[in-house]
Amino acid sequence: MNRPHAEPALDYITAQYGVRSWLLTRDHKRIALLYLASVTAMFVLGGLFAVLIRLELLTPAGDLMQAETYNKVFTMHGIMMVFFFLIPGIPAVLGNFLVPLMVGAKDLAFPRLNLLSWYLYTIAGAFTLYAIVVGGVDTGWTFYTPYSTSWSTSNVIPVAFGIFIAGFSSILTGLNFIVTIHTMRAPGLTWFRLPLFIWAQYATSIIIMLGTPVLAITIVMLGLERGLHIGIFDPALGGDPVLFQHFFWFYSHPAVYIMILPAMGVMSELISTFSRKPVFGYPFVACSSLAIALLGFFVWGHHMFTSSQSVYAGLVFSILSFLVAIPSAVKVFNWTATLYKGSIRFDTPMLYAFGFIGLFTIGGLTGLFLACTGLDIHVHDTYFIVAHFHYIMVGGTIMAYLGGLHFWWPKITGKLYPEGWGRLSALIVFAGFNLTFFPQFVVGYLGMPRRYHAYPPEFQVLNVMSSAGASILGVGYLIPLVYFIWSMRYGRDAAANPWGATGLEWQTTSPPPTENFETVPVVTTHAYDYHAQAARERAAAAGGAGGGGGAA
Amino acid sequence: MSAHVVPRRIYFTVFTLLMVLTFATVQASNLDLGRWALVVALVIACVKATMVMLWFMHVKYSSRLIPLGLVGGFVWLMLLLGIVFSDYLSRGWVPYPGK
Amino acid sequence: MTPTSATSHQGEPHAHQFVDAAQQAHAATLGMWAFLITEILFFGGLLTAYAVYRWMYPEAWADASSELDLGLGAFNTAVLIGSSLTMALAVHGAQTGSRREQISMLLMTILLGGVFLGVKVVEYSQKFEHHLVPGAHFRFPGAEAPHAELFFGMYFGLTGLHAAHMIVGLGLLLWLLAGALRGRWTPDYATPVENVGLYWHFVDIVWIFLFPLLYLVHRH
Amino acid sequence: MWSDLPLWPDQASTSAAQVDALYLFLIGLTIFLTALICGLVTFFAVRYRRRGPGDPVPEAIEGNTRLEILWTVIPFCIVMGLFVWSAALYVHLSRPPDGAMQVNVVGKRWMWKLQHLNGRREINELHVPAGSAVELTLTSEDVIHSFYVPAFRVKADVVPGRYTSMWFRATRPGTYHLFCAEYCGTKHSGMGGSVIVMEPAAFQAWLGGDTGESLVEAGTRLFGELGCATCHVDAAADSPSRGPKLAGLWGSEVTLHGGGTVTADEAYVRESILDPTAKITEGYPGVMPTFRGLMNEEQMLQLIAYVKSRGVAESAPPARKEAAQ
Repeated sequence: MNRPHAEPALDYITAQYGVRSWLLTRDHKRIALLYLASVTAMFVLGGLFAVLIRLELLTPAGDLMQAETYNKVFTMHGIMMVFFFLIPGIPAVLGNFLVPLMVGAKDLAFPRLNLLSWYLYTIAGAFTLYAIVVGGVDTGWTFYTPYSTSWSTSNVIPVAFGIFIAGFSSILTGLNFIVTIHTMRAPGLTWFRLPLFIWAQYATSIIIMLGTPVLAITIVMLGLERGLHIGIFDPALGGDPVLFQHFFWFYSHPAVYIMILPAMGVMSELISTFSRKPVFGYPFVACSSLAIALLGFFVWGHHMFTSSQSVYAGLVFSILSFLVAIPSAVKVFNWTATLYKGSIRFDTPMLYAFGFIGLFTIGGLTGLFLACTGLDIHVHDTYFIVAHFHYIMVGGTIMAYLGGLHFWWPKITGKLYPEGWGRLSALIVFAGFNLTFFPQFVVGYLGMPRRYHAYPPEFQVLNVMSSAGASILGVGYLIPLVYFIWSMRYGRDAAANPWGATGLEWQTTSPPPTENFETVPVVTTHAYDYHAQAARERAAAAGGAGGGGGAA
Repeated sequence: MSAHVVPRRIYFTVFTLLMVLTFATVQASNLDLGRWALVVALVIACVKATMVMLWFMHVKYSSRLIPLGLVGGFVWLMLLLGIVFSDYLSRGWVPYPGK
Repeated sequence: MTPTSATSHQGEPHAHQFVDAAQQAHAATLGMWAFLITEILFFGGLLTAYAVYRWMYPEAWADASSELDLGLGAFNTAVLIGSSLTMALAVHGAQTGSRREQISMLLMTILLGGVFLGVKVVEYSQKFEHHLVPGAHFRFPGAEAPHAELFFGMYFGLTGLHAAHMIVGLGLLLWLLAGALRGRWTPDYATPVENVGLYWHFVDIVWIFLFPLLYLVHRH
Repeated sequence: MWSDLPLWPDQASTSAAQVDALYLFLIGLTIFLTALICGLVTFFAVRYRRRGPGDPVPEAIEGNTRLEILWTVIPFCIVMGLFVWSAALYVHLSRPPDGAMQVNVVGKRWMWKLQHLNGRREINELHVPAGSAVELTLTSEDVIHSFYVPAFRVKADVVPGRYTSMWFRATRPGTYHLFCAEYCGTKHSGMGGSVIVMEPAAFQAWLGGDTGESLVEAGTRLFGELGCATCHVDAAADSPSRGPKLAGLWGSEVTLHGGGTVTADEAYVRESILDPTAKITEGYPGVMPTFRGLMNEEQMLQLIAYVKSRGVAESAPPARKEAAQ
């Protein structure tokens, strides 16, 4: 890199060197990469716990590990994946990188809070890892009382404290996004010209702001109850253990939408770019994100149909749960309609997007089974639930996360990933996923409860299928991990806009300079104007100039 | 910057009213209002909080986004409270075995 | 939220990511409000638990609440409202560029905040002496003891959380005071004072609700 | 070979068929909609694939409000239909029919302790007759458990400090799984057993085979041992007693000191024994001491059975449990 000048400017990666320049950075793009590294580490860890679970369940008898160990393993799998991978995943990695770029700003509104958010995440992760090393926790990721407060002898408090801190990390990210989207949009970038990814991040941030504090205070109550025994959840002192479930799900059900909404935002970008058409029904897709965010707060009781909550409350939660399915369905229909008369390419990100549509459709429709009060009684707390939420979380969120990572990889690193391997791994992930989780629907309806260390022998065949699928899925995840790292060094250089996409992030160089744009972009068209983009490409080809500049 | 400067006189007036309301809420608690005692106490508290927000916190002079967000936050709290109570209050409605 | 770099063409200092100082001030205010909205829900969770148990055990709530010292509670309410007034005046001082007003009013606010916490310490130590702290040593006459323990759990949870916010607020006020002594807060750059003010008033609002909910349950 | 790979659980209760019907409908709906979406995606993807870099940019289609309304309203109608269907089922499942046979269940880490009305005890096994409704009253001595019989499609969480109930009407004799469905600690997966459905005659023989003290007898004995009878005396109507009379109490509306009424049910009786001053009957002094820590959950259920046996309020609907005894 000793070429003297001539090159216009250094990009954000080469702008500074050294560990210090990374650990003290305030550049949202570098923080996104820090998050990418730590989130990936947590995903690998959570994946290893999943491997242990699937190995144990190969045989009906609990012969691989002790029941106590198994309980800790599935608890840690849940905590790692939910709180340290799925919730921060898309917002903190892709969102951090893209929100300022997509709104045409130089950075997020509060860069130091952004860095603080990463440090909080890291400290939270360290607490949780510490708790694992000194013996783990065995309450399940749901921490139901009174087991977690009065009976479990494992390290509940350190882990809960870790999640408490992770909650603040997530609040800071959400706060930053809301303020940035409100105050720092480029000239001409009105709300209904924003990319749908931004709408999704905005809706997600609202959920984070309104829900996460309740989780935080719930953990405080849990800690007070466990540490000082003040009786909040202890029936012996008049407390109600079921109240904990209300609090917990007031956050943790909307948290499902914290996980899936950003994924839906990624989907809109992918579908539009690879069919070169604006997203069908843009205002409906945008508003459905908000509708999901707001309605999603009032359905938490569908986790409690068998919990002894009142029958009437159950019916109210049931009807609201059915209603929240509608905006999700609207999104799926609109994505499908976007493909109509498009110009469709089958690059890796689009394969993941197709996978998302299929798996999310199944995941969403099986959600209807659970909103059905009378049916939920039977399938609640069985593998049917496990299968359903893995279809949403793994089949939805992770598919979109991987699709998005492939899509923006050229922008993030300035390098291309190997397309052939990419498509292959997308197919392997899809196949492995279905083999892993489809049998769990069946074994769930047969009545196999979740969190079982040993199970009756007649469930074995389905469990073996699931474990076999998990090994394929694992391979599918390892391939991108390898070629992404490989491509950072050996990949071909990426152009500014390799996909012919329309977002502002594609109007700057790959990778972008530290302040994102050489001149503040001015926006004059809606988010997905491919004709304008084609005109820009023609102009660039004719003028021979670099692809930078505004979208005038 | 462009923030609205509120005259000191308004601050003192609001302060005086807040003290009066504090006195009133203590006095009201000495009356036998039955179940209305809680309502009176909460109404007074809400009035006081609104006064602090409008003048001390300048909500009266700020952009509309802020009152909107604030109302949203309080509405969300009411919904948390209300929906949790919808469970507790209706638990007794189901004809219980043996009734 | 302090200006770290970049003096733009317009001349007013602002951080590099903003277009101008007005955008920065707007963002900072919005950010503070967004944070305060999360705080509503944070306290709100505990208040919901409070409401559920008050509804379940009204008698225990009335009995246990009468153990609290109403005089001290009312005194503290007045102190905190007073500190809100001085805080508002400190913001006024920053907005009008009066360093004298800033310094004196910040000192007053710190003093009143300190008095509030001091009274809290007195109240807490009384509760310790009277065995009203939940746990092994909890003693309460009558059969409602377990539920009274729940009340005191709520009492310590809510007031403790509030006091923790006060302590954070006092730290912020000291930082503001240091800035005021160096003349950092000017009409062009009053946002930090305004934002700490918002936080302090919010803490006051929390107490405005806690006072009747804890001290005035059932007194006639 | 299919015996190794079951795809459908046993149907052994009247509600199983009803739940399965809803399940089948939903499977049909899922297959139809998934096939529709995936079919359209595949068709569009193939039909409108980009053939080369020179392909023109397709015409931008912004949307179609009529379509949006259509695909909002149709799902809305479908889910409302599902709501009504499932809610009817839910209400049916949560209301035990009159005259159901009573069994008390106490969950304890990690076992189920069950007791029939005549006193017959079981651990981790439940014997029930085919054809008659059985109602379980459940509580827990420690953490939350969940009583789950997949073959009956019923499940209810078992919550400490509270009574929950569930009911079923078994149809086919046989042995079925009983699981704990709510995670309860180390041996959660071992907290199970079986439900044995028997022909009514065989069940009667089994039930009568080993009768100890019946629930009411045990309750009566406890009532005496704990000294309850010193205050709860059923003297002449006008003579004063220190505690409320129990005759005719069950199911009645009790007027409370300080206003309000409460229905005398399991929860009320339990609370009155553990926290006597929480709800004081109008006209009586709140002098009863607490019995917290002096009895376990099973004894509590026996005392409740005794209070029930002292007679049901005249205003209450026709009692159903006396029939079973």
